[in-house]
Amino acid sequence: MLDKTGIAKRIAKEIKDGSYVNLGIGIPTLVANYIPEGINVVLQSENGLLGMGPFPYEGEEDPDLINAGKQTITTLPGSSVFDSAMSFGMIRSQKVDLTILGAMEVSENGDIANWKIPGKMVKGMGGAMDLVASAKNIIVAMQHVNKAGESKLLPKCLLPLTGVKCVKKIVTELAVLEVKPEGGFKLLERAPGVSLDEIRKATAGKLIVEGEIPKMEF
Amino acid sequence: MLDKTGIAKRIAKEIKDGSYVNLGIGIPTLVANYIPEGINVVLQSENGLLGMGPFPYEGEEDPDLINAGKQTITTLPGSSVFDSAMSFGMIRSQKVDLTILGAMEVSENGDIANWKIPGKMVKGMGGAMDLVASAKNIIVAMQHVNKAGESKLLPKCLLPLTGVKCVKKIVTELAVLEVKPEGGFKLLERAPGVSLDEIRKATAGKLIVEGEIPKMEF
Amino acid sequence: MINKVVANAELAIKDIESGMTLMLGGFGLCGIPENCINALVKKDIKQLTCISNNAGVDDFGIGLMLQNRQIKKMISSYVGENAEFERQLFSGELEVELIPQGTLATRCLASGYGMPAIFTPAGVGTEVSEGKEVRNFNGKDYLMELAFEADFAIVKAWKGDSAGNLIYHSTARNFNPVMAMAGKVTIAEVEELVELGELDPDQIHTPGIFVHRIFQGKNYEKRIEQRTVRLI
Amino acid sequence: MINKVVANAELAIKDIESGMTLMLGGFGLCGIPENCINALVKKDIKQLTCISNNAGVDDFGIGLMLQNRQIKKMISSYVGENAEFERQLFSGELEVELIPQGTLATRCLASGYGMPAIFTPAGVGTEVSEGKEVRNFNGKDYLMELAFEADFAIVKAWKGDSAGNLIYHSTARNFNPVMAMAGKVTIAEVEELVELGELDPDQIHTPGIFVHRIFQGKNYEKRIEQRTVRLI
Repeated sequence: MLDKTGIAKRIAKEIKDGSYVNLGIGIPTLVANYIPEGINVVLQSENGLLGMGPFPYEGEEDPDLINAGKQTITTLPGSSVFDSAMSFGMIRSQKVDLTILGAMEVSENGDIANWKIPGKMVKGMGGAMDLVASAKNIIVAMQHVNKAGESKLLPKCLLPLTGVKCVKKIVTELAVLEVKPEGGFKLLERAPGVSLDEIRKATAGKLIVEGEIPKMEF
Repeated sequence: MLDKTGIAKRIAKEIKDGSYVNLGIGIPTLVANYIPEGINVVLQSENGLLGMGPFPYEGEEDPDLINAGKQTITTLPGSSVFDSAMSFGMIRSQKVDLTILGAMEVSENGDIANWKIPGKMVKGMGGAMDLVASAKNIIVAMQHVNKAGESKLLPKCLLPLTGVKCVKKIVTELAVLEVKPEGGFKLLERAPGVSLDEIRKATAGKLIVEGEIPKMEF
Repeated sequence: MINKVVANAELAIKDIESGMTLMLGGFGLCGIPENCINALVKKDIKQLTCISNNAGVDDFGIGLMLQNRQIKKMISSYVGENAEFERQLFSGELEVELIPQGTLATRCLASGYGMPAIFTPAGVGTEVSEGKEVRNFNGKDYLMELAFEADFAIVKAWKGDSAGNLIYHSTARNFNPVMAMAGKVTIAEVEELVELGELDPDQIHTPGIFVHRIFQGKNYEKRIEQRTVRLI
Repeated sequence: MINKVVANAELAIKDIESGMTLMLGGFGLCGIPENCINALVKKDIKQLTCISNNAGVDDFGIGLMLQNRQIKKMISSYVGENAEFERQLFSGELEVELIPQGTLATRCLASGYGMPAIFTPAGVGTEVSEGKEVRNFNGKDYLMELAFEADFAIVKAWKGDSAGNLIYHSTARNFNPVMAMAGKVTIAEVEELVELGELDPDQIHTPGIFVHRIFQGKNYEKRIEQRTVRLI
């Protein structure tokens, strides 16, 4: 079973050389730390930056330079800054190759719910609806089950949707799964020490298991 | 009767302090030379410049710095450069207060035709259709009659239109006329040495003459 | 050039009245018009509709206007980090319209660019699409979203000149340029008001034509919401 | 960063084929991609559709491609100053679609911003509106105009870096930034290719994400169409 770092590490392997990537808040942010050497990736922050660098050294924080999670960050040689309209312009026109974000629920047809729990304070969707509506490739990083022990991989989302038929892949503490265009979570890899049965039990939606399922490699 | 310079001089009087103005090619370009002192005007050139300055001195021409007529120009302190999308953005959102342009025909309801003569080589509308469709105030600078001696102020335009119900005022070699919202060319001023009869004869559309018509002043 | 300079925030906002719609630039607390917000808080106006990506924190930014019960409605993409906001929302004192961040930015852009509506895929198939026209182009569904109208847009820039030209610094740019283009009246506060001619025409982010009033702000706090650092 | 540098114009345009749609930046002869145009002229391709505000002059810019009979269709706002153009148009060899300049710019912007269509009042009530949807918003009529698709966008900038970031100089900016955002593949030629990190992130007009190939051009002629000067 993976911890958050493990999920981030596994997702980092999905990132292709020469791609522009938007990382959501939470586990996705950690992915930046595990991008393999030799892979050129440019991180897009939807508040208006391409080429997000690491956190600044203490004392070098610039309040004018933050990411979409409102964290102080740095730029890199080759970075560029732009306004919010252009930022979402490049997202909508699919110049951003990959979006990695968290979710509360994903359905077997790729719908995602990650912004609203009825009855609870709703903070808002931020840029998530724009990102999931446009990105060519969307990977969800999340726990396989929620705190109540219920599966988050469902036949149909129960929570209000963020986007429809958009999630391509899911990485959880238990498994890597592909969302099939025709519906269903196709099991690609098991986390170390996790049995097929555990994954089956934790997956409420249609799970597709074909042949031998390899263990995750890092 | 006015020459081109006279028309330009008379139009210059229409420009209000603190306004942004777009000048078309031909007589409108001359208007810039006669803006009264003490009047602050910013000239917009739709190829992407606010604050168009005078022509450069010989030897100081910059091929990268031209106006919409493709003439070499200069900038002024406070000028700004932007792309074509923003340029027409500010035109459409009516930030440009006044557009002055030439015309082949104007109808008594304010339609304008100035881009196409069927059967002749058509060079294109350039930015004229955008300008006339959006500007709050449009003044036409033109000759009252064409080379064949036919009136250019018509009940209805005969040539393909550039825009509809948009022209507010017309300054010709003979007169200053307001286009009434309900239709008709209201005569405001006569050019020096021009009789009412001459204006009547040269105006095919409905001419509205009320009371004494003053002579133009400069 | 046309001189847009006013003396201070109080004069810049003098004709903002109760019931009006304001756009306020900034992302989180980054690039917010601190001086104008403080002046608004001191002014006896209420029932405002505020279009702003976020709603500040309890004791800074738009949060101060919330504390002061000046806001009737917030139109934002994300409104966390604010206990008073939550209280007013649940008590029904405050109305909130949550919209996708890109939709927010583009509805401002549409206004500045004189486009009455835009099409975006954001929110298709979600509750955001309720009551909106859905239209298919090339096999993909889009929502038609209308341009935003605002009585005043209030933005913060780094440098500006008397002609109203603005340059922003780093990601404090965010929503400021698109809102600057969208206000019926646009007020810009800048950290530094420079001499006319000092700004390179090629580097101006917001041309002065969009800005109606400009002043040099003071005492910028520039509070950081999430101070994250790396170890040396 | 991702390295977008190619050696020269010939390599940059190597996979442009007959029948493709190209966007070409520039206004008149100002800010046109001279190196790429010269390379296109040398290449055995034809039946091109070119989206460009103008069509060059007889012996420079896109005019050279016309002389060479490489263009099937021009989509422009203004095509004067070109005798060969006129000849081909009247003989029926060349197809021309004239559209308002702002519509041209905004249809490129729409593409770069992922908006399938925009609304503009330009051309309402004229022959430009023929066959187009007219829609009324707030009492005013607008035409719905579709985003432009282009196989390649070819632009010219002043400075650029290996990440594809571009800075334009003066009014040579014009259509270049909006076309740079709109190409399926975008090629940028620059007068000066600088070291990564040399361009201030705040001053970049076209972020590198929009640019697929970049090279430093040479022998820029930068011809002036209307040399106007004032007397000393």
